[in-house]
Amino acid sequence: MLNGIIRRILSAIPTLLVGITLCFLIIHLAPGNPATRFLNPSQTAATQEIIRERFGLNQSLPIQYFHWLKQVLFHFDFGYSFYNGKDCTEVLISALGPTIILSFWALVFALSVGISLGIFTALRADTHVDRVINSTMMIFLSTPAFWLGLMFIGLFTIHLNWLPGSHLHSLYYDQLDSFGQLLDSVRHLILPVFTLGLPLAATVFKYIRAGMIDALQSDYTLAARARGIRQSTILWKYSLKNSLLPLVSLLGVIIPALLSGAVIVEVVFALPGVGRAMVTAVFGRDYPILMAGASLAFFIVILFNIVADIFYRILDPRIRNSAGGL
Amino acid sequence: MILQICLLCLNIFSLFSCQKNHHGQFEHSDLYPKNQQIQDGGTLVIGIRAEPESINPLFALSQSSRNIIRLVFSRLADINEDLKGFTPRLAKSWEISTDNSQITFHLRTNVHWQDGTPFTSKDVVFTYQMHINPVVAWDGMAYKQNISSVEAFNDSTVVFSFYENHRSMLSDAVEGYILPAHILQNISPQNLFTSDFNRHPIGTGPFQLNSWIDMQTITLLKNKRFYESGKPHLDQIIFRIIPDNFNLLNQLKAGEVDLVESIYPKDFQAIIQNWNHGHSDIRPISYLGRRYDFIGWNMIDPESYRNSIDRGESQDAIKYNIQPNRLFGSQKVRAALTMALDREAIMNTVNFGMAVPMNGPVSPILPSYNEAANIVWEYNPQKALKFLAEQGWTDSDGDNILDKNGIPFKFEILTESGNLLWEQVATIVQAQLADIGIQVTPRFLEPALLYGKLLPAKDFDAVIIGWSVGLTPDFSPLFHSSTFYTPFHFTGYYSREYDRLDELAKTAANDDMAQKYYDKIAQLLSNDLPYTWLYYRMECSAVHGRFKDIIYDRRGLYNNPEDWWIPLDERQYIDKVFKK
Amino acid sequence: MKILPQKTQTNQSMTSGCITIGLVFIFLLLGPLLTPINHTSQNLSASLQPPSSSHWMGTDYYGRDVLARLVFGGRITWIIAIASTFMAVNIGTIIGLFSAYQGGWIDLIVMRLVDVMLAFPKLFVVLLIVGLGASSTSLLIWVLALFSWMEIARIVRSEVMSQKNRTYIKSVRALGLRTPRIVFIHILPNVLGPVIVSSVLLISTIILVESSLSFLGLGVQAPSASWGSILNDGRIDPLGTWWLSVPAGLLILTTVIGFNLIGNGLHKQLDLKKIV
Amino acid sequence: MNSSRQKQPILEVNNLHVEYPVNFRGGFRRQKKQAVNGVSFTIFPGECFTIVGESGCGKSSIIDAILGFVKIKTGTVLFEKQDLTKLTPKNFRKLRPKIQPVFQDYNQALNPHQRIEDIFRETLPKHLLESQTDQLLSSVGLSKEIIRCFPHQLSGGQKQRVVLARALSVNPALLLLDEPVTSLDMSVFVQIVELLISLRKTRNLTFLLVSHNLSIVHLLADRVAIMKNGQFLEQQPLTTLLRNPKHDYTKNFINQITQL
Repeated sequence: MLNGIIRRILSAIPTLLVGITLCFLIIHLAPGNPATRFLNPSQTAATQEIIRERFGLNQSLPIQYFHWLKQVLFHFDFGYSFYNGKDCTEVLISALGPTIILSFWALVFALSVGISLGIFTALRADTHVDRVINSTMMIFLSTPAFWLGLMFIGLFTIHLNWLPGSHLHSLYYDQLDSFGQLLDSVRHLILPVFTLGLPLAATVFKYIRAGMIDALQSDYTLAARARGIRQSTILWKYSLKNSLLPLVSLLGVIIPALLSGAVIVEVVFALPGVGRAMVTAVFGRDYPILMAGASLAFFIVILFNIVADIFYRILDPRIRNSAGGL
Repeated sequence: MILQICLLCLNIFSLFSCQKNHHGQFEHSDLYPKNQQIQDGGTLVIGIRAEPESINPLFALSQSSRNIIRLVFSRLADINEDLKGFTPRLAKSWEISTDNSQITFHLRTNVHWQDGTPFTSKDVVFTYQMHINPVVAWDGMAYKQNISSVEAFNDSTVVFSFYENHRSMLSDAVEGYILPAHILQNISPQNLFTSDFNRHPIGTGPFQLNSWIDMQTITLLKNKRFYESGKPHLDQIIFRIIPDNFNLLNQLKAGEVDLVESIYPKDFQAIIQNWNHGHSDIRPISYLGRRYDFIGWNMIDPESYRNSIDRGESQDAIKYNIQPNRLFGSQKVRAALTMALDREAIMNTVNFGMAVPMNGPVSPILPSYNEAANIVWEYNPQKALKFLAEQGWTDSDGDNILDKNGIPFKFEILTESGNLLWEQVATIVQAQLADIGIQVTPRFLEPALLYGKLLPAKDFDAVIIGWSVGLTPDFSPLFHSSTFYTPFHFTGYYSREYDRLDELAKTAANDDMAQKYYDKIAQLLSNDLPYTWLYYRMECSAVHGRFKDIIYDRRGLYNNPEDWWIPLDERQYIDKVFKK
Repeated sequence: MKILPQKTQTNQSMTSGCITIGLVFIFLLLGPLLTPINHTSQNLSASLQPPSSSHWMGTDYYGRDVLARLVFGGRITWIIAIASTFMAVNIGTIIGLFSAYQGGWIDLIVMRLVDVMLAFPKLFVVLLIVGLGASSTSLLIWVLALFSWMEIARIVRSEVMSQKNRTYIKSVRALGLRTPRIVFIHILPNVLGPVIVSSVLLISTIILVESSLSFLGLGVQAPSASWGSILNDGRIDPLGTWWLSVPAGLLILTTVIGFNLIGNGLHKQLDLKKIV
Repeated sequence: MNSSRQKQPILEVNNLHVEYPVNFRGGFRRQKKQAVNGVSFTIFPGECFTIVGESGCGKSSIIDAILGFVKIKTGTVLFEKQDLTKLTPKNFRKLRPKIQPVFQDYNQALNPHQRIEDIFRETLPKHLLESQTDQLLSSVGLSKEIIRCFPHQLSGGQKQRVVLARALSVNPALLLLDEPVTSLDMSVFVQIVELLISLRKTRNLTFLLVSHNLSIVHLLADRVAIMKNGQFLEQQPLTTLLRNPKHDYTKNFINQITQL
């Protein structure tokens, strides 16, 4: 078991390396020079060279790459931002917080809404309620996230003035008591979490509903029913367990989707997350931040793939017990 | 991104007067009735679109960084509204030696850095050393080229010595914010760009940094040690970073943000409407700013330029022997293109009235501006066609596109992607030139790409961009032949007449003489048309009405932040909620 | 051809999807009849007019007719989505077939590559490339295709893997047929079903990614237009200039829903478990 | 049968070892499973050699190994004196029509997207297509109406007849029958077995039959090998085996037949 997990983790390392190398090439081979930002009319060639040297851009690409890799692997040092000279690790760690909070709650929201509505509608397949919920979910699945976000802000922030439409906290957050702070954070999170979570909830819903309907019509469920086992037991022990399984592997798909979605949501709602840091870095050609962000995104996605794999193996008896499995 | 043009020389003795500016209605200061008692306290929330890169005067480039630096740091002296005199800041007074080779500054003795260390002449000398250090690569290094040395006479006296007697000596000397020697001398210049100081600055300005939450807020608190007693009046200034324009404006409307700069003209119109009808407390503020937009024509042939560079020809040989551009090498063609554009319609469409026409190189905020000196190419498509026909461009094959020797009149016009105004201009230019049979393809490039194509390589046909100007006229980085290879001289313009006038204007004994040459320069350039000037923009800002005594003019909005205040009866929740 | 189980009669999802897409398609095809105004003709004095009888959907900054632009932009959106899906499907199918049929090390390496590319959050990396390279419509199509083929490749591979060991493939191999013939004549038609389903769904995804890019200012660049970029024109003031943001948003929504419905319908209809 | 001993063997399998990699997700190292563990036998023209054993004992792997669908670890497979394991893929492909398999699962044995007529179009020469197809179909007892059908429109017995016709279309010398009738119902079973017997006579075919179903073994086999865990327990002519089984395992099998 442990052996298998270690092997799975080791096998992810080449994936990670190839991915990071690809990122490096994409970023560094793209046309345009980050040092043009610092141009000014009196700038001499010598000054331009100094600025290039400051960023290590005067070296050849392979040297830049191996230097970068060495720093990352041995010192966990992603270098300094071209834009503001900040330590990339610091930038990302501080940006990771909001992204994690946002993604976590969006995931919780998506799973709870998706699973409960999925079960609810599967039990009422082909009724009016099912059709209404199904179509609503279809709409959320098909809405561009930014448009949803803008419409939410328009409705709930501007029109109704119920919820704030930007940032993580109010300006006077520090002046509030602890309950007030909690309330303040929750109010700020509602719209972004909805915006990010609704399309995901729709995805989860789709899988659960289909899985549940399949499971409810399957021979083992029918056989269980014939044996007189209680409906609720059938539902929880037989159907749900089997329809949750694909969800675990869906996790590997959801995480990249979450990160992509977070980019948009963070820009629309002015949240200080990784996505926004990356958008800023793309426009400012901030190579170190781009590299650090891409590596981080990569790492997270692969990590979750491994976790999903391991869970899958633990949960699925077919894999668990097969020869050579875990 | 708008690139900065430095103030290479400053007209201290100019004959400028306020009445001379016929756009006076845009430049006014809204002073609160003086009989009111000024009350301390309150919070100002400023909404900005992007996170400032650094609060270190040596590295700040963006407008929001510069604004924060204005609040945290001080200079020796600040320029006055008349662009003539200077208001003393860290320097109490100064005198110029009789031979015009030295300026002696007498510093204030009651100034402390925000960490409590006293400010002395050592800081001024250290700052100068940082400014001229090539490793630091300060973007204002050119100001200090004429300074031969800076020496401390004693703790409160500094002597600046100059190589040549220029009219700009004083402004060159006071340019740049003074840095704390006692902190920065411990950091090697190589590591300065990544040092912690950039995010935790210590200055002598009216406000000091309290906290900086990444991509969210930067909080400045009143500097209790500020050298002007009783100031500043506000308790704190918070910069709130809101990248999405929709969100930013709504927070302004909702009163969560008090001050926003660079508002899109269309949104600004709505703010004016609401203010005029008394629907809102958001006061629109507009003044002639520093920015103008233009179309730059590439006057040389990019390919022959590239080939000459590749052949390693001497710089002079290239300059004199370069082939003119097949399209824009001719002045008549450039004039025709200028006349084919309804520049007034362009100006009004993209700026919603928040701009003034511009026809020549001198910006309207400068004392040396003289509208009459420019040659104005009015909108006249017929005449444009005539000019083009004279140059051999006619529609001989009837495909509605002009051609000459079988080559159609087609070109690409570049501009920066993400700059809404320029993208709009490009779209309109395309449509208007299509009307006279010229096929234009707009291409929107990301800044690093655009400036990479333009500034070193001169590899383009035409471009729509803008400059941000300094408070003195200086066009040599743009048009003088000595700057042919520096980045900003991208049109490849070369004229001996211009070189002569430029040098005469710089070395003129007094401003009267200089004015004569500036008029000639304006006439020459507005005739030669290396640029087609489109319009000069007005800055559109808005601030909540409760803030009083904000002086805004052509210098900008941050002229007297230490004087801003809020009357007690207009205070809001945000002004009271913060515990001291 | 009746390889499908008899489930065709009651496939609501398919029907409503086809109707939706059909309506949008007719709108794009016959749109120019609705408005005589050219989508490029500017009228600077009639800028940002709300809907009226002369301009049913109002005008944009340059006084251009928004309805005409929606038709024109919609065509671009569709072209981008369909072209990059087409390319992605081709790339994915060929790589999937090749990888599965070759097996061994090649398969291992190709599948690692697929893992790597799937691990990229799509918007992230498209953002990176489109942002760093100059954005043009053809680059956009290429990049979208290059980062969308992996799922197709995976599906094709796993289908081929399962088909490859079926006895009919063994049988035709035993007949002495050449490998390309086996792959293209015998295997490919049997894996097309799931490929069609996922490529229809891919069209939706690509429309969403393209509009997100346009929102970030990196998608289709003016003077060309897509629904995403028209929506982005209205982004400065989404409520004030609702005639720019709302119809474009709704059209994106409708199209994506339509393709999703068709995809779901096909999925049901081609219920592939029952074919073999 | 005795006479066949003097002939050259058509197929000679010596000390065959086959192992399968066991795939598991994500890992680089693969574990191996021994499927065939040192099997040798010889088949002479015209004879029906039968391998009997429980499912999973490795019978089908022998067929896959002869057809070159699995990698042989050690051992040789000589077909008409040619070592199949040493042939280049191209030469192997040329030789393939001589050896044709018939598999158990008739549902999977036909391409669901191919009409019956198209199956024959792949191997038969164009000018003879129609006549030969007719002839083949009638030789397996099918009417020619079915040629426009897709496989899912045929019954199980019809499918298996089509499979046989397809195999015969390339004029094979050796048919590898892997449980050819096991999935068919009883009446069809008998028809197909009768068809096999008659085809063997008319076309002078050699059979390698693999089955765990002893009725068909009884009807078809000349010699029988009993297989367990990848190895042959014993190899005897059918009559000898029935009279004098050596292993207990074999006895159990034979008891089953007598009970039938």
